[in-house]
Amino acid sequence: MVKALNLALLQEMERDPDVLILGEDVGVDGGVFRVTDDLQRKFGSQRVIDSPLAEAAIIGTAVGMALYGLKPVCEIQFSGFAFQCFHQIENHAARYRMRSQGRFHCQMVIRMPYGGGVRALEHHTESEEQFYAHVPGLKMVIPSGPRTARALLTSAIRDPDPVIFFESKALYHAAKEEIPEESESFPIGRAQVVREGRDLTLVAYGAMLRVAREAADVLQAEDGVETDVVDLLTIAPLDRETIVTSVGKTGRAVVIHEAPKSFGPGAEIAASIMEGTFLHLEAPVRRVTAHDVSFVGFAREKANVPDVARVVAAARETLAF
Amino acid sequence: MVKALNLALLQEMERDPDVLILGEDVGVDGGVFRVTDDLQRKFGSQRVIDSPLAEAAIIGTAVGMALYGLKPVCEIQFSGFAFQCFHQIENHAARYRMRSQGRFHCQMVIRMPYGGGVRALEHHTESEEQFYAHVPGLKMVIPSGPRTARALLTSAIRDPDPVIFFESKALYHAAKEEIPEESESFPIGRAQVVREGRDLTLVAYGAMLRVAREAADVLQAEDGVETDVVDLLTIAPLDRETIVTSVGKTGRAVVIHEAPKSFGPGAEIAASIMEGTFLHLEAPVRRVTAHDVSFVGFAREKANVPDVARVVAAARETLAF
Amino acid sequence: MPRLILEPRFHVEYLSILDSEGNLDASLEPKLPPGDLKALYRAMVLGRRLDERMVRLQRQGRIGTFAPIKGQEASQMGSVFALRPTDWMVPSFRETAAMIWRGWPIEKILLFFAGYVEGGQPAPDQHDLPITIPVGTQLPHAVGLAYAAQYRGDDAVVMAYFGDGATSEGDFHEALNFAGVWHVPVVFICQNNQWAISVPLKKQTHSKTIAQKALAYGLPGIQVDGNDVLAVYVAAREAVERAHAGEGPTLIECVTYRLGVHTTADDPTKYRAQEEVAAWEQKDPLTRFRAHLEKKDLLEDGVEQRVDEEIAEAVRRFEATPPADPLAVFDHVYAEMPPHLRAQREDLARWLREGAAPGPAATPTPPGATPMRGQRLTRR
Amino acid sequence: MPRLILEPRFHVEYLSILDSEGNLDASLEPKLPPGDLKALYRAMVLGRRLDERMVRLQRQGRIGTFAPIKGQEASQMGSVFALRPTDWMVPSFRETAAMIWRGWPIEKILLFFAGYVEGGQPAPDQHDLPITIPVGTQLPHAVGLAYAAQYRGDDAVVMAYFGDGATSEGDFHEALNFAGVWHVPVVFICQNNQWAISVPLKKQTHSKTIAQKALAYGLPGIQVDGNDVLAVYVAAREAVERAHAGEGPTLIECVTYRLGVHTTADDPTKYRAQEEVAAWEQKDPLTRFRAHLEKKDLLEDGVEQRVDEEIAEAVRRFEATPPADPLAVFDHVYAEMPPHLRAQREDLARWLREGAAPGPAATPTPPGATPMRGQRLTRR
Ligand SMILES: Cc1ncc(C[n+]2csc(CCOP(=O)(O)OP(=O)(O)O)c2C)c(N)n1
Ligand SMILES: Cc1ncc(C[n+]2csc(CCOP(=O)(O)OP(=O)(O)O)c2C)c(N)n1
Ligand SMILES: [Mg+2]
Ligand SMILES: [Mg+2]
Repeated sequence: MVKALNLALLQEMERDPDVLILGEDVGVDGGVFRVTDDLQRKFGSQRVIDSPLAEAAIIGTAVGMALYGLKPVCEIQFSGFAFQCFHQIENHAARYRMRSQGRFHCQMVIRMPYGGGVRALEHHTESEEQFYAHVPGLKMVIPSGPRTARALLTSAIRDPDPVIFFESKALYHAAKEEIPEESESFPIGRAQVVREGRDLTLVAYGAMLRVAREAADVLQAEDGVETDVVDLLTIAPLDRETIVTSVGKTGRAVVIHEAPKSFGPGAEIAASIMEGTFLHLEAPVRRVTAHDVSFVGFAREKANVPDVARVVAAARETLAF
Repeated sequence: MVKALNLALLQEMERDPDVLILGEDVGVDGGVFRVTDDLQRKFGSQRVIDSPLAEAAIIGTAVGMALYGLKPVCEIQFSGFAFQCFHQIENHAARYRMRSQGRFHCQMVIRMPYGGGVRALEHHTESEEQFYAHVPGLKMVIPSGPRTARALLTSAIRDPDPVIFFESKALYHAAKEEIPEESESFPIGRAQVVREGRDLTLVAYGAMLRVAREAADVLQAEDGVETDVVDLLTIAPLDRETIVTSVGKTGRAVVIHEAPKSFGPGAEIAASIMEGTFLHLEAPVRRVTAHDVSFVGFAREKANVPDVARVVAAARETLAF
Repeated sequence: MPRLILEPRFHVEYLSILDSEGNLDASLEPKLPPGDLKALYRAMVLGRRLDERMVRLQRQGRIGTFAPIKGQEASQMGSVFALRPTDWMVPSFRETAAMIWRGWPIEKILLFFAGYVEGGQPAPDQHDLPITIPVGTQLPHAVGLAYAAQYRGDDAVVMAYFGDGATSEGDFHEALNFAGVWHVPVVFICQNNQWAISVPLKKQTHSKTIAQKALAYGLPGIQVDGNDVLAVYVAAREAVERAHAGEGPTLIECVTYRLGVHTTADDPTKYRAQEEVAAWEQKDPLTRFRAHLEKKDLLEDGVEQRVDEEIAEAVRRFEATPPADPLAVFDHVYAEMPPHLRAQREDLARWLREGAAPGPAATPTPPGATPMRGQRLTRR
Repeated sequence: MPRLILEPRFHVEYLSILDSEGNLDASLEPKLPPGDLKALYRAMVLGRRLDERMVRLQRQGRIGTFAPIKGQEASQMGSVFALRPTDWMVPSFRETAAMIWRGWPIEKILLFFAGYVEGGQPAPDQHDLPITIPVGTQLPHAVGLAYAAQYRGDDAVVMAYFGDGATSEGDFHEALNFAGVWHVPVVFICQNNQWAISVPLKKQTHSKTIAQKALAYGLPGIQVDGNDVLAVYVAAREAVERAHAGEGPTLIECVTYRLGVHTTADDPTKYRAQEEVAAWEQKDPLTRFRAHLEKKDLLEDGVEQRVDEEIAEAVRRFEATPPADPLAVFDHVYAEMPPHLRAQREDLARWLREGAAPGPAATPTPPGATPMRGQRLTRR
């Protein structure tokens, strides 16, 4: 997935001189995950900027650049360090269009690695999408593999609104996929049904999509259950239509995410399903998520994050309801 | 409500020399809303500290004080400026107990005025409880009037965990209520059923409780509908038992809050109701909330925030479902 | 080798040209044409008179909380006067005089403080950011604008305003540090008015001056008499010229005083002595500059009346503003309205249209209606 | 009056006692008893050897990402040595040597980097905060601790560590500003190792030194040769004594160098020249101090072996740690477990107990198991 993201950045920078990159270690080092590798050599240090170590100023200066008409793509080194700039995101990036009644807007992307699975330290494994999803004016995108990553990063860069773009660390190297040479984009705000079935809907995104797909395989093989798998791709604005259409058909849903359960994204998805298709619901929407605990350490991470077995078990309970 | 809060602070400071107050303008000025009025004169400027203008350092130094064993009560002047310190809250206040495996913890309260209704500028009218409710390790409390404010602030100060304490600006002067002389506390994590009925459950908190109660009056008077009104008081940890018991009885619920709808607190409440009492639900849980828009300006505020008429209309639709 | 003193050593300059006794250092006096001096004076008077008018409007409940500038007219006008229209101006929330100079219509400012989002919209050709409420957060925006101008090869300087209290915020620090590393054309104007609401400078920072904070970023910093419009102008002009010449950012500390309330929700008698205010009233920037112009025989008759008429006109236009259309709240959340907002908008429209027990939701208060004693209700 | 230079003027001192050529300024040499000198040396050797061992453990997949201290032993040990046990130590994430000196068992440090939350638990009587990962955020905690000590009337000083990169963060600024205003007993130790991952100091700030940043807060700031353990000690001791005496905070910049990788996930050949590293290797703090002790005839035989044995013992204890009990994740979220966590805990317990297709969820990797090439997987 790292290469796919790098390709999207490269092609958008070639296409549009207003696109620039800003963040800690994004230049000479090419980013600690190498997503921006080689871009500074190609585009110069004025366009791929190794910033000082200050997240609020990275976002704050990017807001200024965007107000001027540039299209900064910021990297926050890990999503766990983005609360340092949350005020700049919520107070300004998300609001400048409203505040200036359209005179200004912030066409900017804020990329950050999120999630667990790489035996990392505190603040390097969390899944904070909910905090952005709840902020009006932001878009919140999480691709599930190389191809969607490349297509959605392209769309995010072209999107006139600020986009928070989460990249799963677990997928950076694990996920492999052919991607076309030619630039490809995918509409933000649209979910994808990546597997069709009539018995149950699984809703997932990011690294959890793989878990959902494998659970669907198990359910098919062991229980003969046919599953719709919805890859959200955009968390906010949420594509309620696709979700509700699916659950309207299947009558049962399990939502999966790495974020803690309470007041998490699964709650909105469940509530939206209830609002959208109450009379077709055969069972309560189940949430398979991380527990409501703080940092657990990677020695215990696997017990905390959803896996195939837990999803299968939840699906079976939902089917048996 | 201002006096009630002031009384809780006064009595807890008299009771416990480890309690101190920290924030912008909390001392000489007594707070911009006068909640800490006269306390610096009584307890001195070492215990009621007029801090420099820096929210992250207010919370960060309070974390340090709490690690030492003091019990700081911080004031953030308006909840709209708390994202400046969100990293200190999420990275540290909420996690020190886990990180140090119980060797340290942060017994601290973070008070902030929230919500609209006072013809105020941008960042002075928002309702950000969801951001705190989703963070494991934090407690999130919102009283609905003078008496609950005093009792819950007392509990919050005595609570060994960090408590985010939202105070409705609309209630500061509007709400009047007799409160007992003697110190009074109310358990955090417990909701209150403040009106009983069997037809419908209204769930609300903070300034919206009054709206819920008045809507219940209208429903009773005009429709003969009997309503359970649940005053949440604690948003997180959510008292699912009280909510679910009520809806298990009534079969119908409307949730009301000032925060934007999508990925908001109402989603968790709705999802928890579905999980807890799916088979007793006669209608989808309705959410009456602010729209998913950024700052609207006080000239348009009333069109954005729930009012009695909108709640009544939503209740009628729920009852007719 | 031991206990070496590192070179270079540091110092901070202080600039004053026309002091409160009316003494003028002619050797430093900027050679401003009479028209400019008159324009400066008029803008300062406008700032002062508008202030007074707005406080009254607030007391009548016709606008909401508002932050007066009284006493800071020289700091604002002396600095903003050094900008070209193609330069950028980044205000905090207390730069009414400078904003009007930059082309903001007075009625927009009134609309802003009456709770209309329309009041935050700069004209399409205006190089100005709208008011920023969260203290200090606008400073990285200024640095980003300057970076962008440099990146595009545009010859534009950015001037950013903030108060003494703002220097305590992390954003101030990060912005000045980025500006130093990036060597961008920004002029940071600190209006050190001695108070951040009730907190005096000595509780705000242990540094003796704000200007010396520039040393932390390797930037030039200068302290000026902020009630001396000539000194402020000279320092600002130099900084702006250096910035245009590619010589990077500057921090200017204008030593001034907030003569009035912090905002209309504030009661300064709680925290400061009347004697202190009285002492600063002796240093009033308007009186001083007026006497200077008088000496130069540049004082025109009737400036005050003409300014008052301009204000009255603007207030009339403001009061003629139609009631705010609630549906507009959905317009500028995103470039394109997503489905959930379209749905919410339709709901609200139906609600407003069908008039079914709309209650207060559907009847937003037009400005001027339901006057209320704003002060207590707004902040207390 | 005009263009006055404000008093006081400022400067920053530089302190060096034992330079890399082995020259000693005897007039500045601290009068440390031989036992102290030996203890200092041993602690520095321990830091160095443990580093090497931990890098190997990481490469074998037995611990996760880890930040080595090689080259910074003098900065750490010279400073922490000036503390009493009742003083407080606030680390960032690169103070292994100083942490061990303060009483952290080596196996706890290994546990920490093996992903066990147990590794972050200080002993009940230890006045130390655990490692803080987010850069600079620990600095306000240090100020708060110092305030609390002062409030309680305890005679305790707080020493806080951070890197050159951390000085760009807003939290650094706010913490130093609060410390100045509150006049609390904190010693800020900046280990300026020239790099923040791939970002060199000159891209981090335009100020010539870190020490001069103290001027922004009205604090004393001093730059010391951070590879000279004697100079670091003298500066730290002075600052600690001043703090104990109620004379407030100090900023100490230790000029040093990170000889190794930023963390085990880092590849420094991408961003810095081997010659630069080689030049700094000539200034190795260990070599220099060793030669000094040799001259004083204080070098004991077998220090390295004894240190290695201590490390080997600790590694053995670490590897004997039982697998992490997943249910412990619920224990320290709140003082009392709320109902929803009790329910989640019961769910997980049932899941683990009933073994129903538990999959990887129920079988957390014990340390030492499933060795993997940590580097790529951990950060790339
Ligand atoms: C981040 C933030 N915190 C708190 C406030 C509330 N507040 C508004 S103005 C002010 C004081 C500002 O002082 P200063 O920077 O000196 O500017 P002045 O008001 O004196 O012009 C405060 C605390 C705010 N607007 N933003
Ligand atoms: C707030 C935050 N942002 C980013 C990071 C990622 N990160 C870890 S260490 C580091 C560089 C730190 O540099 P410096 O302060 O000089 O300390 P050093 O690593 O050199 O000891 C970065 C960017 C982090 N841990 N915290
Ligand atoms: Mg001020
Ligand atoms: Mg460093």
